[in-house]
Amino acid sequence: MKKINLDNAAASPLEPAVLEAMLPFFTEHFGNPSSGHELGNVPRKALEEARASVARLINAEPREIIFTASASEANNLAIKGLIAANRVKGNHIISSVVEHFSVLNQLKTLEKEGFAVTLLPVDQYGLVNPEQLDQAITDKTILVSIQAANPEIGTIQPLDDLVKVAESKGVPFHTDAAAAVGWTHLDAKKTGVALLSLAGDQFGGPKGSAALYVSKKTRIRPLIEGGIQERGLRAGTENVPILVGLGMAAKLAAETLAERVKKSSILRDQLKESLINNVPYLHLNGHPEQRLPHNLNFSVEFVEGEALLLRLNMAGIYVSSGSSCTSQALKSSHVLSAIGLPPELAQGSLLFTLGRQNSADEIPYITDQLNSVADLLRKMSPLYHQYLKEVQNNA
Amino acid sequence: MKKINLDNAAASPLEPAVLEAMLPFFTEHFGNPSSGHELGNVPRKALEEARASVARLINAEPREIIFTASASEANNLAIKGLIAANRVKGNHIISSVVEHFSVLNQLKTLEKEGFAVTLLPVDQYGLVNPEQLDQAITDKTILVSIQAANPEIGTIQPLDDLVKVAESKGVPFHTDAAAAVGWTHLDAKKTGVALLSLAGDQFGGPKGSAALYVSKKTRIRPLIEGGIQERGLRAGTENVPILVGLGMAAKLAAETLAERVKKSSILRDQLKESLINNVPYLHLNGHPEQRLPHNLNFSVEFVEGEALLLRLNMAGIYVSSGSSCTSQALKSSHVLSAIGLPPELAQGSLLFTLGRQNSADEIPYITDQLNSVADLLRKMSPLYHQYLKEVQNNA
Amino acid sequence: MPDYSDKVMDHFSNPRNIGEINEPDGLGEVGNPVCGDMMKFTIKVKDNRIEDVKYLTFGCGAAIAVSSMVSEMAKGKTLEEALKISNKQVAEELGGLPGNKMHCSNLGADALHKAIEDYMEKQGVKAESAT
Amino acid sequence: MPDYSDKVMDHFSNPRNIGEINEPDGLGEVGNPVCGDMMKFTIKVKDNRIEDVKYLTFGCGAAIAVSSMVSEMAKGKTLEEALKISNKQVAEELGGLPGNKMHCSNLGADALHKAIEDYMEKQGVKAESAT
Ligand SMILES: Cc1ncc(COP(=O)(O)O)c(C=O)c1O
Ligand SMILES: Cc1ncc(COP(=O)(O)O)c(C=O)c1O
Repeated sequence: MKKINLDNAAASPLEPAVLEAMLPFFTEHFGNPSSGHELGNVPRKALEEARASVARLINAEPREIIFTASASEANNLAIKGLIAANRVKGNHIISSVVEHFSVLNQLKTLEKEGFAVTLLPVDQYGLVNPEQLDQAITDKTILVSIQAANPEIGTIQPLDDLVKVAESKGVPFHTDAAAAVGWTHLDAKKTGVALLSLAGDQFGGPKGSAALYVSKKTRIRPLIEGGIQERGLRAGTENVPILVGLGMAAKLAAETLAERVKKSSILRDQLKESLINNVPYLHLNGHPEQRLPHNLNFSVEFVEGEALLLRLNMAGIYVSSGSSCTSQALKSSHVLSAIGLPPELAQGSLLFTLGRQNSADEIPYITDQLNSVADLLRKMSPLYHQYLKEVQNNA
Repeated sequence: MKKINLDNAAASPLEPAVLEAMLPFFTEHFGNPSSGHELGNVPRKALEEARASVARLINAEPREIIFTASASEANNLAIKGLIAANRVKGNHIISSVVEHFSVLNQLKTLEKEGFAVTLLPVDQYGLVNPEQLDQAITDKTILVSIQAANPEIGTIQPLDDLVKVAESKGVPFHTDAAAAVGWTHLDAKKTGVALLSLAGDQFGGPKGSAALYVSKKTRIRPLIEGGIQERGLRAGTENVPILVGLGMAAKLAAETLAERVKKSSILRDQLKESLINNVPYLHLNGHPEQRLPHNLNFSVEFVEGEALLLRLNMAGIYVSSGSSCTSQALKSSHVLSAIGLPPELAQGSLLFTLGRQNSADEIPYITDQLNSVADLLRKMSPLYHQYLKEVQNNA
Repeated sequence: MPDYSDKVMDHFSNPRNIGEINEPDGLGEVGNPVCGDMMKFTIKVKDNRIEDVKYLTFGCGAAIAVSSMVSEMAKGKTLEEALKISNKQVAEELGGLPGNKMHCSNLGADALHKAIEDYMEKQGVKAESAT
Repeated sequence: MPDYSDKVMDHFSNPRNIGEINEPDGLGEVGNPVCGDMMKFTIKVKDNRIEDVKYLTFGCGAAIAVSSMVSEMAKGKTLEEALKISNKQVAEELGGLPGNKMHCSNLGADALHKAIEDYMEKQGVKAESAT
């Protein structure tokens, strides 16, 4: 049977060049970068090369890159770290309703600790409005944290405009760019963000490889205290092989970004056309144009996401869903509800994220399978039967 | 030239079986354990097997194991996490002067935030006295954090006795067992600790593999908030390959612990005898018997550690030192000063940590080289010349 | 993938008794799209026995498997027997359900009972539910 | 391994002019074991020139290389020239030193100057240091 991974944001296999770069650091070059003897030399150089590659990918300086073990950690370091260093300046934080839980859940905790948190709303496409940001900033605001792109509906925020607003009021800006880096042109310096989180496993790097960009001007406190690795901002023996993998993935992404974006957009659009033209009752979620080049999110009306997902799984097609049944926390996607999707459409959402291994030949099979799976589930759906009756009655 | 790694605590090459177990999870089984489709199945099972293996190694239950990316992170999660969950109960923390910086530096921060911190002293061997712990506990004490063994001088603490004291007063006990797990018999349940940090890379696992044991009864708050991985106590996509490596290392360690300990102790004692009998002006640091089976720490009188280290490096022998020149922070070891070593002996300390790849045939070469290197440096040392004059004058 | 038993996957893949009985003797609905699962059971009763049972389900794999299992368990049973079918029994018959699916998706017996009660009410009979 | 230049490693591996001059004309000591580096320079002066210079050093690779380099730079120079040797120059001659070693280990010129000043004082001459 065919196996088609359309859930690349959840996980992709490593690019062979990435794994190859990593392997010697498990064995031959196993040393600790902090060692005073020569076993540390090659690992240390490799680590700094990886840092430089990540810096180049987002146009930063190497010393502005702090490695972490996940985007969640980067987000926690960014927000908690900045707040710990700037507590005296105020107690107000602005973010948005569509952030990842590694931003939102921290903010909940901070609220309990006495911080005031404003979560900006989004429009039907998931966009934050810069004017609303402008209005939300007070003289107590110490941080704005808004994602670069949404991992679920793919919507790319008007980051430059948003940062400009914060900058004009002297408020540091953090962007969770975990879903965006490697898939959009992001220039940390030009954009003017103070902090930027990125995730290696979103662009061909290994799990456990992530980083926080901390601009030269920005002061934060470490989350993990201890040794003086990562300029004292993140203690712990450096995970050299994994970070070498991150560096290689960053290097490849930087070298081929324009091409990747183009190739993926084309494939994405082909898939979108095919699905929309062949599968009835499909609704595209997220922004029609301003979206990640590898992201598609549909709601399949009348049916539930986990059932779709399981049936597609039986056909060797792997996707994810924003339905409550597929979430570990059993809550349907906060992003889909934030863009105003009614519950039954949120429950029937399907997320496709393309990767390096996908190709246009897969599209007919995907289309076919989604069509028959949706049809089958629709036929047993009370919502669909009710809809048919309403249509009949109206006719 | 021979290459002899006597700095295994800094880094060891992966055991082949460990790397072999990891590899498929970079490619074939690349999935995300949280996925709703079958790509997540094998990784999820592997992750839970790894958790069970780690649990078995320290006699815990799998759900008591929270994976982290470093022992530093485990220590920060333990202390900050417990304090965040128990703030109302008091503001006093007890630890010791010989802890790792990933404990000590947090405590400094906590002091600035209004916590009262008592650092217990140690005796000349590095032992904490249970009676002193008893006297230090007040009704405001919410946590005792004392290491299981010291990574530098190898001294093993009387953990059972220390925990008993804390337990009798109802104070939860955290032990940083990063240096001990895999090298001593540690039974989390029997010992009665609330929290225990361990590091995979200290017993044959990969870098970036660590865990915190959180006993069923213990409540902590997450350091990295976000998704509900690791029971909500540590958000972020699980680093499956690395954790599979940790699991395999834990399995191997558990299966062969007694044998490893014995083999390493014998080798360690042979090396110790050879060095002490052949190299003049050598002082053993740490406890003569109650010490890690792979650890030796000597001070070489009259000479400085980095110079020793570099000269040994030229001979293909890799060690580390507690001298200020070898520390990134340019401070000589706080552990050596805590056991009362005078500065010139602290500066001349050498740390040997044995690993799987060391063998008794290496001992003559090591002895020979240390002897000639120490001799060479001694001859150019003003302290040695001064000593010779004093001896002469006294004669 | 959720930790579904083979039996759950069998019923999910080949759900039995799908549909809606025309002019049913009893109708029971539970759930709503907000919680993610909806079930609509319709029954045909003859001689105090469930002669036929059909359902429509909007929901996850567990919800579909539960509906299918309940329909099989109910068919041919007397109303009193059918009222004794509990959600717990359904889960057991399915070889267990993942913990987090026990509450929200395991509503099949409730829907069946509602359909029976609907029938009984129409018959002017008052019954006590066994759930 | 610290980021030492080839020149540093050369001087560390083969330090020149090690030792202590018997009955020196000048003696200069800097540092102590607490900070990790100690240097003791002794010089022989003839016709206002440093005819011989030797040192004893307790310290890291940088400290040993610095001592060796200073001894080479000083030999044969007039006292005035030798007083102009600065720690910075020594580091430059060594092809640079790692940033964190610039302060604590780069004390060779200071020790040399102290030895020269010691000589001058003994001669009843007061000199100004170039450092
Ligand atoms: C006792 C102890 N605690 C904590 C650590 C920190 O480990 P890591 O650098 O892997 O975070 C170490 C490292 O050697 C250690 O020996
Ligand atoms: C935008 C965004 N932020 C944060 C994260 C968290 O990533 P991780 O689970 O690797 O910590 C993700 C994960 O997909 C993401 O898409």
